[in-house]
Amino acid sequence: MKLVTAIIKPFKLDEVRKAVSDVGVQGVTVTEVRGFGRQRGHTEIYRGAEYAIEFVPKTKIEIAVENGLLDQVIEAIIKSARTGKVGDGKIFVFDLVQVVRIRTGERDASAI
Amino acid sequence: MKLVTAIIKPFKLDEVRKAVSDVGVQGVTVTEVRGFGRQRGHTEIYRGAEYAIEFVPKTKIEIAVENGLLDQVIEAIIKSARTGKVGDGKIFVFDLVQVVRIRTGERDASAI
Amino acid sequence: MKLVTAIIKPFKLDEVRKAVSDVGVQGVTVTEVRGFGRQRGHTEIYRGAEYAIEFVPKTKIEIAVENGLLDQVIEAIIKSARTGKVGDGKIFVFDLVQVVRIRTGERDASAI
Amino acid sequence: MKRLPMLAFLAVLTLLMPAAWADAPTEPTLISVDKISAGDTAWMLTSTALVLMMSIPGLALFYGGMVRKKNVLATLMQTFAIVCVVTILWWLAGYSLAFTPGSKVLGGFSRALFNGMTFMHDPVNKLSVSHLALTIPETVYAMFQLTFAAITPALICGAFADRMKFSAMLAFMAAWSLLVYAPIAHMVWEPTGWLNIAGVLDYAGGTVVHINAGMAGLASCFVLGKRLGYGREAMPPHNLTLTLIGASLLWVGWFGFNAGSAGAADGRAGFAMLVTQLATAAAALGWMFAEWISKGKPSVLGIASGAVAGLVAITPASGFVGPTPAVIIGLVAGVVCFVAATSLKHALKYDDSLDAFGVHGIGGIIGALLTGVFVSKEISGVDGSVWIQLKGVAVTVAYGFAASFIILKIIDMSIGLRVSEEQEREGLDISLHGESIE
Amino acid sequence: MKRLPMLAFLAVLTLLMPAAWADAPTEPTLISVDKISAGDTAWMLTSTALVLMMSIPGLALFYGGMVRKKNVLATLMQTFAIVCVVTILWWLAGYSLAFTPGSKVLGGFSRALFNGMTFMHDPVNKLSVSHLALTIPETVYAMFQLTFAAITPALICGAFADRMKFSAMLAFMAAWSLLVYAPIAHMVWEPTGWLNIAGVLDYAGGTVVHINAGMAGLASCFVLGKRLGYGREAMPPHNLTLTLIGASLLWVGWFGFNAGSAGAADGRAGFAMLVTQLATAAAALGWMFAEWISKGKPSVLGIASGAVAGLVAITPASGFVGPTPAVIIGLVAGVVCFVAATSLKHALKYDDSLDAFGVHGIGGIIGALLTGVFVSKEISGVDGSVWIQLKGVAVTVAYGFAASFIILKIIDMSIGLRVSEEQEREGLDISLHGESIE
Amino acid sequence: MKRLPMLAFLAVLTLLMPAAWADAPTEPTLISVDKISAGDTAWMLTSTALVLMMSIPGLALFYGGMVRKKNVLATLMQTFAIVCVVTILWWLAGYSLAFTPGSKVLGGFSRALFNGMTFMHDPVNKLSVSHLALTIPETVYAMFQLTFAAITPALICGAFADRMKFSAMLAFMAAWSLLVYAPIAHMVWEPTGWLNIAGVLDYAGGTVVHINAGMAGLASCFVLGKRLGYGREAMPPHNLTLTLIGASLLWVGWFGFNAGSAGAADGRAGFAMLVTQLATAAAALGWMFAEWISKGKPSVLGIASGAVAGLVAITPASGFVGPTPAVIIGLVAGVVCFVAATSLKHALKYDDSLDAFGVHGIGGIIGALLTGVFVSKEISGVDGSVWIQLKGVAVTVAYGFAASFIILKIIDMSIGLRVSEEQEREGLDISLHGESIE
Ligand SMILES: Nc1ncnc2c1ncn2[C@@H]1O[C@H](COP(=O)(O)OP(=O)(O)O)[C@@H](O)[C@H]1O
Ligand SMILES: Nc1ncnc2c1ncn2[C@@H]1O[C@H](COP(=O)(O)OP(=O)(O)O)[C@@H](O)[C@H]1O
Ligand SMILES: Nc1ncnc2c1ncn2[C@@H]1O[C@H](COP(=O)(O)OP(=O)(O)O)[C@@H](O)[C@H]1O
Repeated sequence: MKLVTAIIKPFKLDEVRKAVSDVGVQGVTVTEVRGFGRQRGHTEIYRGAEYAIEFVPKTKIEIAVENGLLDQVIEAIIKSARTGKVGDGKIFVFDLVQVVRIRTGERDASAI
Repeated sequence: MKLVTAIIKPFKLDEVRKAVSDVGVQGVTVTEVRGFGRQRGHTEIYRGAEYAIEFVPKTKIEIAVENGLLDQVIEAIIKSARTGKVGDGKIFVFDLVQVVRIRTGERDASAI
Repeated sequence: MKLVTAIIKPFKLDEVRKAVSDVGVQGVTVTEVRGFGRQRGHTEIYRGAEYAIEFVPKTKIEIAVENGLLDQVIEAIIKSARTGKVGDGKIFVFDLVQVVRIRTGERDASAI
Repeated sequence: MKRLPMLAFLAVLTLLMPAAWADAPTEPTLISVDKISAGDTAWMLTSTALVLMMSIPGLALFYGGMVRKKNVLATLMQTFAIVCVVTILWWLAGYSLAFTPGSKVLGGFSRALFNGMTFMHDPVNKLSVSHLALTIPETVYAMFQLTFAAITPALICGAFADRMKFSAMLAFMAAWSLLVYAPIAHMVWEPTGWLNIAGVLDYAGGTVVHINAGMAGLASCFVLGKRLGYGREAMPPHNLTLTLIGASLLWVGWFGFNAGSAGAADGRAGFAMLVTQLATAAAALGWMFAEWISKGKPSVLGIASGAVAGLVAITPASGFVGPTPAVIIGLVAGVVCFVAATSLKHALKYDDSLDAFGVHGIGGIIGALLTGVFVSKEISGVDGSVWIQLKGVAVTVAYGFAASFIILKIIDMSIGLRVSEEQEREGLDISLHGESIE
Repeated sequence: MKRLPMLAFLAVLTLLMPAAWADAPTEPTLISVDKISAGDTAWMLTSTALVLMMSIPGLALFYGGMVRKKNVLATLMQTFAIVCVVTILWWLAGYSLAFTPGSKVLGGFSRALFNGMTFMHDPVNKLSVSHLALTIPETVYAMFQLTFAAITPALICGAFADRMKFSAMLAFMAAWSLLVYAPIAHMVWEPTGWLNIAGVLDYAGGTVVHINAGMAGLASCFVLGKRLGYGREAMPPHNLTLTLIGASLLWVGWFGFNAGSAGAADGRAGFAMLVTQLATAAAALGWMFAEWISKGKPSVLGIASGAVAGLVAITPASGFVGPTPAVIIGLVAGVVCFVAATSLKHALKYDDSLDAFGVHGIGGIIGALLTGVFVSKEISGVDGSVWIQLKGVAVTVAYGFAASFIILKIIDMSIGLRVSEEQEREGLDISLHGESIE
Repeated sequence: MKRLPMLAFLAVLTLLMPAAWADAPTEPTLISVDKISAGDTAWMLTSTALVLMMSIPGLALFYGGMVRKKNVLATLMQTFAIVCVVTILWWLAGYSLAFTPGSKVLGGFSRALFNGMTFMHDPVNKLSVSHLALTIPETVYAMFQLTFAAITPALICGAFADRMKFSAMLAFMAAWSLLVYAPIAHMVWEPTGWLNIAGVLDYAGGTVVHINAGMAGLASCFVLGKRLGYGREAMPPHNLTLTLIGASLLWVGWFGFNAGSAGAADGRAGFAMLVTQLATAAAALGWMFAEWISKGKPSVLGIASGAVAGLVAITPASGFVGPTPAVIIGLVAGVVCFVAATSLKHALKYDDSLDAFGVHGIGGIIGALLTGVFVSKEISGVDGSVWIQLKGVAVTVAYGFAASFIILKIIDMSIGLRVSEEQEREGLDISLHGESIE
């Protein structure tokens, strides 16, 4: 099993969620994050004091998938999250050693 | 070493924290997240415009443990986080390649 | 490739970001988290009701790096994040199976 | 108030007006427009606006900031909806039941639907005035009293925060307004009311408003029980900024409440405002230092709560006492209410969530009794006694608690008072109103 | 208002003053200071403060809480900046164009730069008064009217929230204030205005303020089009706490708006305040229950919107009708505006983002027409008719919409009205003002 | 103010009253209640409420929104606690020291504990009035002045935000109120005060309140030093919504401050309100456009700061100048304060955190001097001169700075002024008050 983590533009969240649901994903966990990268932030000025806000608001989504589903999910994310502009974000994939569903105690595949 | 990640119901945080402390965990990192899964969200209506809020507030806890402690920690989380109702959440386990304590520079086991 | 995750003191974020940029990191993702550990929280009293706030505000930074850069990045973080006081935080390192840049579809090394 | 300022006006008026005037009306009557004082009317219009501001947004924010984030909108909505409901009831019958002669315990229906409250335009040029405020239009007096009738039930909400059904809350407040507020107001303020005849002093509502609401609050936390997880889960106020805005607006608005209770822009009003300011500051500092000494830190919630305790305690005394007694009343109220809200409650183990009883009930009782101690004949023209005051307190405590308790039980047995466990967990904002704040 | 209270004062004054006085001035004039009523002046100074409070912070918060978090500061800034710009324009020419005789459609420039508005100190002891309010200094009357001129354009902002350039907004509001507000105010309120002569009744601005602003709002959502992602993306209000504070301050401030429109602290003012309270409560409950029944839950946004709808609808009627009609007007306004804001808008598919038209346009029309139905000669000394009212409505609807539409088109073709797509996405706070809230 | 309106009243009064009255009292005296004007009293009661609202919640929010989230409650608490402390001091001695004859630099103790301030009820029917406001009860005058005494020290807090110990803050403000505020108020406003005798004009407190507070602020940022990380770490305002609410309430409340300084509801008050509105709008736009041009964007913080700068600058001039000068004063203040707060401060490298000096000090000086330029004998009945004004400014600048500096040093050497580094890092909300907002 793998955990697919994607950093995307916040306003893309709904589209991405629908896209991954369509390929069979049943659960997603979302976190509001701030990102630093090629996409630049903005400056704010308060009574002459300039503050460079380097971090851009981003949304992080985490999806646990069985290996079989991995590529489809990645494709779905790329398609739905892309605007073609700098700052579209990244996908990171990790190995999952174990998954448990707390309610039932089910493990791995059946727990996803 | 492993990193145990659990997505739980927010009001269960204190119980879970106590439970894992009891089995010897000394540190926990907590993040407020939103979850999409079998548990449904709710709808909000503002002047006739209905918004389906699909995401449910969840709390994510991360615990780095030595392999020896892994199963106890997982058991502790399951016991303390379970309500039996849909939405109790998931536990994800990852391999930890390295751990460092910033203050001392200690590594791995001694750093946890 | 590895994903370096560090839990640091919030006011250290700017320093750490500069430090890792200096060793060549081009992107960072930041999350506001709360931490429980050796560093104690504080108590708040509202009309005689005492609440022990056990969790301390922390900042989590995530950096995907090529293996070659790993040690420098860890060193940079340790140097810039250390105050020597309890609560300086931890660094966790994970294996990255795959990285994708959404905008271009580039993979791995070139996607970081 | 009311009866005495009435005498005051008469005193003044008699100096200025035809002797005929000396014997004052005992019920609302028509007078010629030129008997109206534009100055008094200006101040009473202003006072009405100030007292409404105490409820919305003042009290709504004071309470709203103290609850958990998931309940803030529901808490704001309670006060707002109560103002609306009481307004309609006041028009239907409330005003008439409270402020027309009727019996010793309740007024009549002669002013139901504000029937007979008129302003006859040129050339007639007459309008109706209340026998309790002869220099302002009756419409203004009725509006001023309406704002009192509206804030009183809203104060109760602090006791049962986070757990009552909105529908049950509406039903309770409607019943309470007519069955508890109106009679008590009549007994204490209307010249034919038996407590008024007995000589009970309550300048601006320490008894009618605060003890009354405080007892209803106490009854409600007994009937409803504690919040889910009370004592186990942390329930810190989510945003004391709102609470401090609320306390500030309560303070400012209270000038309308107390100085407005003079019914005129005169020396009595000036004194009422001055002593209100002194008692409030003394109580705020009293609570703050008591907390600082006993808990180690002076808190924002503490100083704000102390200010409200002082406002409550000086309310019945405001037109009767001088500056130094006001400072004493404030200090006592600040320290005693601090103890009530921080120790007594936890000792007795009831969940008066936002201390409606601890601040308004206790503060009101302190004020009512100390009014008897400090009343100055020079300023008010009357005497008072702690015993007579005690009588007023006892009646209100007993009736206020019992009647509220019964009404709540009836609603509980009929439509049910409390939200479901899931609703309470999810928070009332989403579960009752389908809304949430970011 | 204005014309009739003027008669009212005169009526009263004639009873008190030298016969000579009977024939009233028809333009601003100098009088001796002892003709000024301190009581009336006190209330009008207060009313002015209350109406300013309606705009800032009242309306600013009411709207600010309804937008998304990324646009809240920009929304607050619109109202604040409009108040500043209109203040300067009012001094330059606005007041003079609205409230000096001039022609049937517009006043003259005699009071430009407040030229001739004087207070001659001892020993002269004379000051200028407006012919529309003879017992208060002209400065106070001009200030009171300034606060009306300031809030009216600010109401429009609700229609085009989240997408207009700040520079374009300033240009539009400046032009609108002089080309739309001033003429309509003159026609309806100045005795020489043709709608005033025609007998159109508008006590406190249902036509001049609310219909007028509502139509401008409707025009602006047609010209600007929908918000990006409207209908697809969720755009829930980010913080209804602000909206409820705003609604509350609007309610409180509205006492200055309506009771202040009496121009005096008299029986007329008392009635205006009383009916304002009744209509507002009825409308708030009307909207709340309509929503509760049709959507399943009573919402904070609903009850707050209902209250504002009631305030709008009673505005033209406030000095003319009695209590029971006020309750009816409120109920109708609450329910109809609920339908307009929740169904009509979605049916007709225009993006009146915060319902400037749905609440102020519709509510204003309801109020204007029902004023003709319920006007009481006893209270107001005048008759009215639905037909004459309809005339006032029609003129304002037509002129308000057309003129606004043209001004907006011109600005759009010159400097452009709408922000870029990136700016709209990023949010106006950062993109237009370089600021954000935590 | 004070001295001149007194003359104004007398002027008016003499026309109405027995000749005997012509020679006015020079200290508080007893008069018959029927000499009191209900209209003037109504306005002064209202003004008092408005000025209190300026401090709480107005100023508290204006400052609270500008600090970092971890310090917002501590910042709100400063203003709230100062109001309480000054209230008690005003009763103890402050009022007496400022507003009884005494010497050329300080009053006496005849009114300590408000001793002798009475209202003798029917049948005596006499009450005490201040010689500075003969038509309202002395209680009202003392309360009105109390609200001025309370807001002035609170203004200082902007300079040392985020780093002063709460205990030290209380000590400093208590000392400052008696040792700095009272004498300056006496010298400028009390007829026996030497600057008053010298003919210094300060209608509503440009010198006494704003220059005075601004200099104390400047002294405090020198004594305390910069905030930790100043210049290196970002310290953006955490929630400008609060700041805009604060600025709005300051604006609204300022009508009580300036128009209330007439001490009556008369033509003078009307003029004061009108010019206040004009100067504020002009200054807000002045700052906004200056920023827009020089920094590229008009900001919410900018327009709000400009409005306050305008309010400050027009304060000393409000009863003395006409409309056009008011607009000029506003424009100058808006632009100059913009430069002071955005460039001067950074150039001189002191950390006047929220620009207490930059806005109140600079704005007050501009206003005081321009009052000398634009004073209109017609409106005010007096002449003025820039040189006499300069004298008043110089004295206040020198005494205000020096005295504040010394008091601060003494406190620093005794209990210590500044919080520990950890406390400052953690934030004052948690470290000093044990509270936090979500
Ligand atoms: N090396 C990295 N480690 C962690 N997060 C990264 C890294 N590089 C980019 N990110 C995240 O991806 C977001 C987008 O990256 P950016 O370089 O701005 O544009 P793009 O994704 O188009 O290359 C960043 O804001 C950051 O949150
Ligand atoms: N495949 C998944 N990947 C990531 N997070 C998931 C996944 N499935 C569920 N979750 C997280 O677990 C939470 C609970 O899951 P849900 O299906 O609602 O109930 P249950 O855990 O009882 O099956 C979700 O809200 C989501 O945050
Ligand atoms: N075992 C752990 N698993 C996850 N996070 C941890 C763990 N131990 C510590 N942390 C995180 O590191 C932070 C700092 O740790 P703490 O023990 O307080 O001080 P130190 O890092 O100096 O040992 C904690 O607040 C928590 O967020």
